[in-house]
Amino acid sequence: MSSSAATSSIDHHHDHTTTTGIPNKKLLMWAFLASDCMFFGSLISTHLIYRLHPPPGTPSPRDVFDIPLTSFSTFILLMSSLMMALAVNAIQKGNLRSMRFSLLTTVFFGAIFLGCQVFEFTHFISEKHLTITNSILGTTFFTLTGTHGTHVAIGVLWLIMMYVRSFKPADTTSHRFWFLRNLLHVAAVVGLVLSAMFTVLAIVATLETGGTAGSFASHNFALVAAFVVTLVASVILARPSGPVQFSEANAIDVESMGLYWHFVDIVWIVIFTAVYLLEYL
Amino acid sequence: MDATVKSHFTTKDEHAPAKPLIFWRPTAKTGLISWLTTVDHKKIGFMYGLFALVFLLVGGCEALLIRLQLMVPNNTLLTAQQYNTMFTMHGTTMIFLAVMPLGAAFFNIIMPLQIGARDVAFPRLNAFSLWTFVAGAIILNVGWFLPDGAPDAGWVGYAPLTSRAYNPTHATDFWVLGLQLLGVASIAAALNFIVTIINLRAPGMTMMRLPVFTWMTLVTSFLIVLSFPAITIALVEVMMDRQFGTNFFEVSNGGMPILWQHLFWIFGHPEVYILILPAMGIISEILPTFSRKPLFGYPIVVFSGAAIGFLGFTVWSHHMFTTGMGTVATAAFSLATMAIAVPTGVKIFNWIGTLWGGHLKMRTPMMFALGFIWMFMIGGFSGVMHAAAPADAQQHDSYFVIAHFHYVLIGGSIFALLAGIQYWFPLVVGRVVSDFWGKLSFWVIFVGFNVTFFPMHFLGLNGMPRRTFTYDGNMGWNTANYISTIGALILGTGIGIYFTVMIYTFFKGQKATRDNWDGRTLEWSLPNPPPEYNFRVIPTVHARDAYWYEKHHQEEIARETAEHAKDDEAHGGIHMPFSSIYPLVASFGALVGGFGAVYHNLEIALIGGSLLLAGVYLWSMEGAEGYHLHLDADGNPVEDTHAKH
Amino acid sequence: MSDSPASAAPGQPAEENKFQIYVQIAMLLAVITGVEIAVIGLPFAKWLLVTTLVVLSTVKFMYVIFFFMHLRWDKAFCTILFFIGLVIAGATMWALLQLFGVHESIPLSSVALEAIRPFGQVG
Amino acid sequence: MRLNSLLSTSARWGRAALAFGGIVLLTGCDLNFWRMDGHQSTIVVDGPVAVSQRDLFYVTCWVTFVIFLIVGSVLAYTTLKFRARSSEEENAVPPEQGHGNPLIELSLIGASVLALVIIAIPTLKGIWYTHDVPEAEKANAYEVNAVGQQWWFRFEYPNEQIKDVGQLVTSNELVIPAGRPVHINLRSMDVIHGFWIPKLAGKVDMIPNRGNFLWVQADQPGYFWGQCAQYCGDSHAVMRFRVIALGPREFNDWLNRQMEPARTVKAEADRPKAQFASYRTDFKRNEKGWSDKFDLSPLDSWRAQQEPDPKAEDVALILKGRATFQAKTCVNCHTIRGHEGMGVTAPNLTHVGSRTTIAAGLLENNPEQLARWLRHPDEVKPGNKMYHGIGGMAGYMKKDDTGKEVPNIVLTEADISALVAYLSSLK
Ligand code: HEA
Ligand code: HEA
Ligand code: HEC
Ligand code: CUA
Ligand SMILES: [Cu+2]
Repeated sequence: MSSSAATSSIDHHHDHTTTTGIPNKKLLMWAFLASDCMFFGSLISTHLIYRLHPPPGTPSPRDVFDIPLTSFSTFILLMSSLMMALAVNAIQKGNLRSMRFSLLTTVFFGAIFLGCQVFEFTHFISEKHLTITNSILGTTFFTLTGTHGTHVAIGVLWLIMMYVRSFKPADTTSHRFWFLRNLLHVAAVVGLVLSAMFTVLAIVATLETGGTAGSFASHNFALVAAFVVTLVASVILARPSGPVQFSEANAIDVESMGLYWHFVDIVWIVIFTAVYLLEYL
Repeated sequence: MDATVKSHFTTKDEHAPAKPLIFWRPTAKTGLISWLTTVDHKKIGFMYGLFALVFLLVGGCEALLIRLQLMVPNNTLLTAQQYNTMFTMHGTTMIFLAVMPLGAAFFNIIMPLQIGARDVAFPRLNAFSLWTFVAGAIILNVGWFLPDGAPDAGWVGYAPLTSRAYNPTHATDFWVLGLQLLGVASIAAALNFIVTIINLRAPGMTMMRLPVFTWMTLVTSFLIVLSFPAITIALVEVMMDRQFGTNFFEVSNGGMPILWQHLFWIFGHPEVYILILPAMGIISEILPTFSRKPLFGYPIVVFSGAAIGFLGFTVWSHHMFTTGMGTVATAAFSLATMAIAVPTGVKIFNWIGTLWGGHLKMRTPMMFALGFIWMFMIGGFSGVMHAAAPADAQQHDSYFVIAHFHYVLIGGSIFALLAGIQYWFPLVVGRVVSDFWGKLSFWVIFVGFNVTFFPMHFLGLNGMPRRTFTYDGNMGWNTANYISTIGALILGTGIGIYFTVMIYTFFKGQKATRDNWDGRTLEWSLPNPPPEYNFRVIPTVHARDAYWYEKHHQEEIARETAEHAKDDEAHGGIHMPFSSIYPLVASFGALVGGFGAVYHNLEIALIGGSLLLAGVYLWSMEGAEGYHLHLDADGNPVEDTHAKH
Repeated sequence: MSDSPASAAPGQPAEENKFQIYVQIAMLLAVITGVEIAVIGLPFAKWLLVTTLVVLSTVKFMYVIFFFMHLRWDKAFCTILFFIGLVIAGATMWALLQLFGVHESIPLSSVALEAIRPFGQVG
Repeated sequence: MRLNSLLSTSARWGRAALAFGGIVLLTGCDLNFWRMDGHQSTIVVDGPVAVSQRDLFYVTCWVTFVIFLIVGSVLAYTTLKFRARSSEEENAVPPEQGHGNPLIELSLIGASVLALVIIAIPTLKGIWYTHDVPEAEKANAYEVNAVGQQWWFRFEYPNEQIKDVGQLVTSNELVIPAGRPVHINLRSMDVIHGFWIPKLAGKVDMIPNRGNFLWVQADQPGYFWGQCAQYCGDSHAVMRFRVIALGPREFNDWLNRQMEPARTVKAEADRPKAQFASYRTDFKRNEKGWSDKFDLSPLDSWRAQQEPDPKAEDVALILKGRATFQAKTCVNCHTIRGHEGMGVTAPNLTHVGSRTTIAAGLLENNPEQLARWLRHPDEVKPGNKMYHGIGGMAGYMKKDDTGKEVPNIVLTEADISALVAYLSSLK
């Protein structure tokens, strides 16, 4: 891994155009995250305050929560954070392929996390009869975790866009349709992630209800088809087509995105403890 | 400058690369399009200012209607509902649409000039903030023209009065979503200012050399960034309750309406310092200039500003002394609130110290600045009276509070902003307001203001509650109310004079000389109005009051400047960012989405959301590109490497 | 984690071993999460368990921000910036929980009405 | 020359003052806007809680006033002394570019802290004192519940249990024992209201789902004005109430009467038929609802209101009123204990005739105002629930299938005078 030629010319920790040497984007992101602390702080406070004084008849979270599942998704989110860190590491060394791989893995883990959340929500609603309207617990729980989930979803979208952006040709003049291709590419990967997620959810549902492979296929034909199509499209569109613009100079973009992603992860660290684990004491 | 930076600009090749049409970069420098797509911080600031002044007049007219209704007991000018709408919109408009954006206007126009920067750190984000602010303002005010009416739940919107059960029309939804958008705009702008101040300072401009106004911009931006999320969450909760039937404030399912108050005031108290700190910054610029000596005790003034900002987060419950918090909490918040008087007093003392021994030039900005000190002091003292919780139990929600906060908001913020407008007018517009008319407007405003609001202290102590559309004639409130209304008319006349003179000056006023007031900070080193690129050569700062130093060390500075100019040219000239249409598109998406959310209409909300997303995506794909400027000896652009136009 | 990057002088980019560091930290985080889950089953005093959980998740939090998010290698300024928000948010949360924890804040809905004050039926 | 300019300045000020005074005098006002002796004064007060709050206010006032004098004089002196009087002075060599003086600054900080300590000590004392009835007097304290509703108050006396009914309930006029601490539990049924009797104590909010309370004590028997002090919607301004403090004996008498069911008027052979004048119908919106006589000595008015005046009662009309009260579905919302009605969403009218005010302290309780209220509740009190209905119960209006409001209760003038006669008889 020892230094490639490119590495030495770029110092990731210093930007000569700024007074402090910290790149503007990084500073912006840190300031935003400081703000986001207050955002989630208020939301988590709301939840805890209501947990402090639940009205009579509130369902016990212990009867609702599913700690193994949540632990699993917590673990997944941690791993996605790892992949994110590796992606930044890779692009800082100019290793585009490795970065793309890491980004995709991050997306993959992020999607699993979201899938778990979708599964969790539907379970809570349909089996535990906890909805956003029928109790204060449901209200604060779904709003808090849902807002976090939205942050994850935005992160996934951002990751996908960054991934696709890394294919932007260096010389846009000779690729008249690069932007169209770029758009298609984003659509394909987003579609892939969504269809994959829902396919897996459908498989799980089939398993739970004791369905067979046949019944699964007949019920979810469109979903599977979408999965296959977007998969193929994503692979085709990801074929290399000449030099690209993306380079170490873009490391700061990936890094800022990474900061966001890690932050979403640490918010979950807090939620996991404060919202889930504390209920079991 | 190293290679990485240059790669963002298109100078590498002589011909701009062919691009898909959607990446068309507007190049107009005049006309409507130029204003809609501009990323120039001065133009953006100017628009902020313009919108803010319009809303100041709107809010003022609402205030006049309030005062006319209360002129005599049992008046029937307004119905109860109209009156309630009036004070709600008056408060909301004045705070969010007048004073805050006026502050933003100064941040935008003045702050980059004071630190020797060519623009803010994220010019397009800046445009997005402006347009999102406009979108929020539209949603907030659109109710006037719709059958549902404008919001009427008070500017503090206490739950559960804002719930569907008690406010079934869309008026409250307008309020919720309007504020939500204003919050987004404010946070985005504040983040931008934070990065700009920290990262775009000219060489030598250390933090302890920053002009105090810039320091206050920084502190204010931190307050915005850290306090708005609380109201964002609170508004989300109200919105969820209204739109999706959740239980945040639904008592029958265990909701606690008091939670809204906490979240609101966690935002709300820092908010009032968001309104006053820029004002204090302006005053800290004007007093030294017009006394011709540096600010007394600069470090301690700066530090006290930061201390006020920090303490501002620890006192929110002083608005809730009557909510039965229990003795310990009440005592804690009471003491914390009193503590704020110390750093604030420090500022007052240092301002007087600045005046002491100076050559005071009694021009209009100076008059407003001195008026500020007097009036703010009175407002601060009534604040301290509120801080004594048991006494506040009698004052809370009475006209005593109204008197307190108008003294700090008008006698404080507005006086300082009016001072600032007069002070920087020569720089930004290149014309200077007549001293006679300026002073006249000051005296009329000053007298009118005191006649309006001083009697309100007595009204409050005599038990007149606020937010009441009528009162009976036997309560002993008639005289004071009558005088107060007369005062408001005088005050209105004063503001009328002020703006008439301003408009006249804008078109026909006397031309200002360069460095009109013998200024001390860098913005005065520029020609008026400042060119698009601000600084021909980024200045090097050697001392606090950088321009004052320059004026007294001219040779040294001239030598330095010449060297740096050569360096700049060697690097390809001054680089300027392209204009962009996408911030406007994104904000428009937010506006549409906001309407969709108000009317709970999924399609419209989705359309708006997609527009927003598309705007942001294209914005990121078009990239932070720009072009290079080369200047001749007079500072006129001679050659523009941006080929196409 | 004994050969932690603490040995690398600050400011000097420790590019070489970051990959390993990241992986090690991820493992550590996973282990701590496991410990946390185990802790909730332990038969100790509640305050002890709560403290343990809070400490553990704080440790995770700090590892992520200082390593994954590079604060350790970045200019101290980033750390200060973020901690301003973190501290104010944390203190506000703490204050809110205190405010709602006191007797005065127990909502009527969560207790038998008589428990606070006699408050009979309406009419 | 200096004298000259001074003269002309003062002349200018003098003229301005004259002009202003002229405006004010012309309109017939006296300039005493600083008077603070109104019905809701927080300065001229009548109970230990309000007194302690006022005294604390005086402390803050004096401390800040002294600071204002000192700082203000220095500021004024500085401004006058260092003012540049000519353009030469303005453009002279700049003054010394001093940068501050830490010693001065630190001592001023010290002085400010000291001033705040002077305020803080009585503040802390006051917080604990005003919070709840002092320990020593707890045993002696009388307990009442006050419940806020859009836009009126219900008062409950948990100590006074009526057989088979429950506690004593009244509305809009709170009668308390004088010379005794009263502990008031504050509740709200809908939005947040504020409970404020300025002459007795500072306000405490009535917050849904929250168990707030307040203590007051009236030193002497008296009649006090109260006001909702938290914006609560359309009619917040006219959500008022009254507090009547009575000596021990009188208070007990009052309680005993209130515990009785509603008064039923019996026809008596020798009673002359009362003549009813027709009531004024041309009330303007927001027009005042009380007579000057009432204002002179309200406590006496209140006492007079307690006694029925059989000579002025028209038994037939009262009976008709009672029937109308039922027929027009008033009973759905109102209770008249002992007569008809079991509604709990509106003021309890069992002894409404013995109150001095109706419509939550807004109108004097006389036949004319009562008729005004019954004729146009919505004009008297915008948005009120008697007009628009409450909790699914239709009022004067109801919602039709399309959600539009259509008339529901329609009262003729005859109905109104019958109802007025009946309600007025409920002493
Ligand atoms: C610009 C806005 C602004 C500013 C700067 C302030 C400044 C202060 N405010 Fe004010 N306030 C408002 C805007 C502002 N306020 C608004 C809008 C409301 C009402 C909101 C609503 O309900 O709608 C409000 C309400 C409000 C309340 C709640 C009242 C109630 O509703 O019951 C309180 C209570 O403590 C309070 C206190 C203070 C204090 C202690 C200060 C201090 O910062 C003042 C400090 C200044 C001085 C003290 C003067 C100078 C100092 C010296 C000369 C030194 C020596 C002095 C001493 C040692 C005393 N304010
Ligand atoms: C920065 C904020 C700000 C500013 C500048 C003002 C300015 C004024 N306000 Fe303020 N006010 C608030 C913030 C502000 N207010 C807030 C937050 C509330 C609480 C709301 C709530 O309870 O929810 C409030 C509430 C409030 C009330 C209490 C209402 C109530 O509780 O029932 C009153 C009553 O007098 C009042 C009066 C005024 C007046 C007379 C002015 C004047 O200064 C206005 C001066 C301006 C003009 C007069 C217009 C400009 C001039 C022209 C257009 C020229 C033509 C006119 C003439 C020739 C006469 N305001
Ligand atoms: C929908 C319920 C409802 C109906 C039906 C109704 N009222 Fe009322 N009434 C109220 C409410 C609510 C108030 C309190 C209004 C306020 O002060 O804001 C009130 C107040 C009053 C008062 C004043 C009480 C006081 O102490 O202040 C009187 C008298 C009265 N109603 C009489 C009547 C009569 C007579 C009828 C029938 C014609 C009637 N009401 C029908 C709800 C109702
Ligand atoms: Cu009830 Cu205001
Ligand atoms: Cu405050």
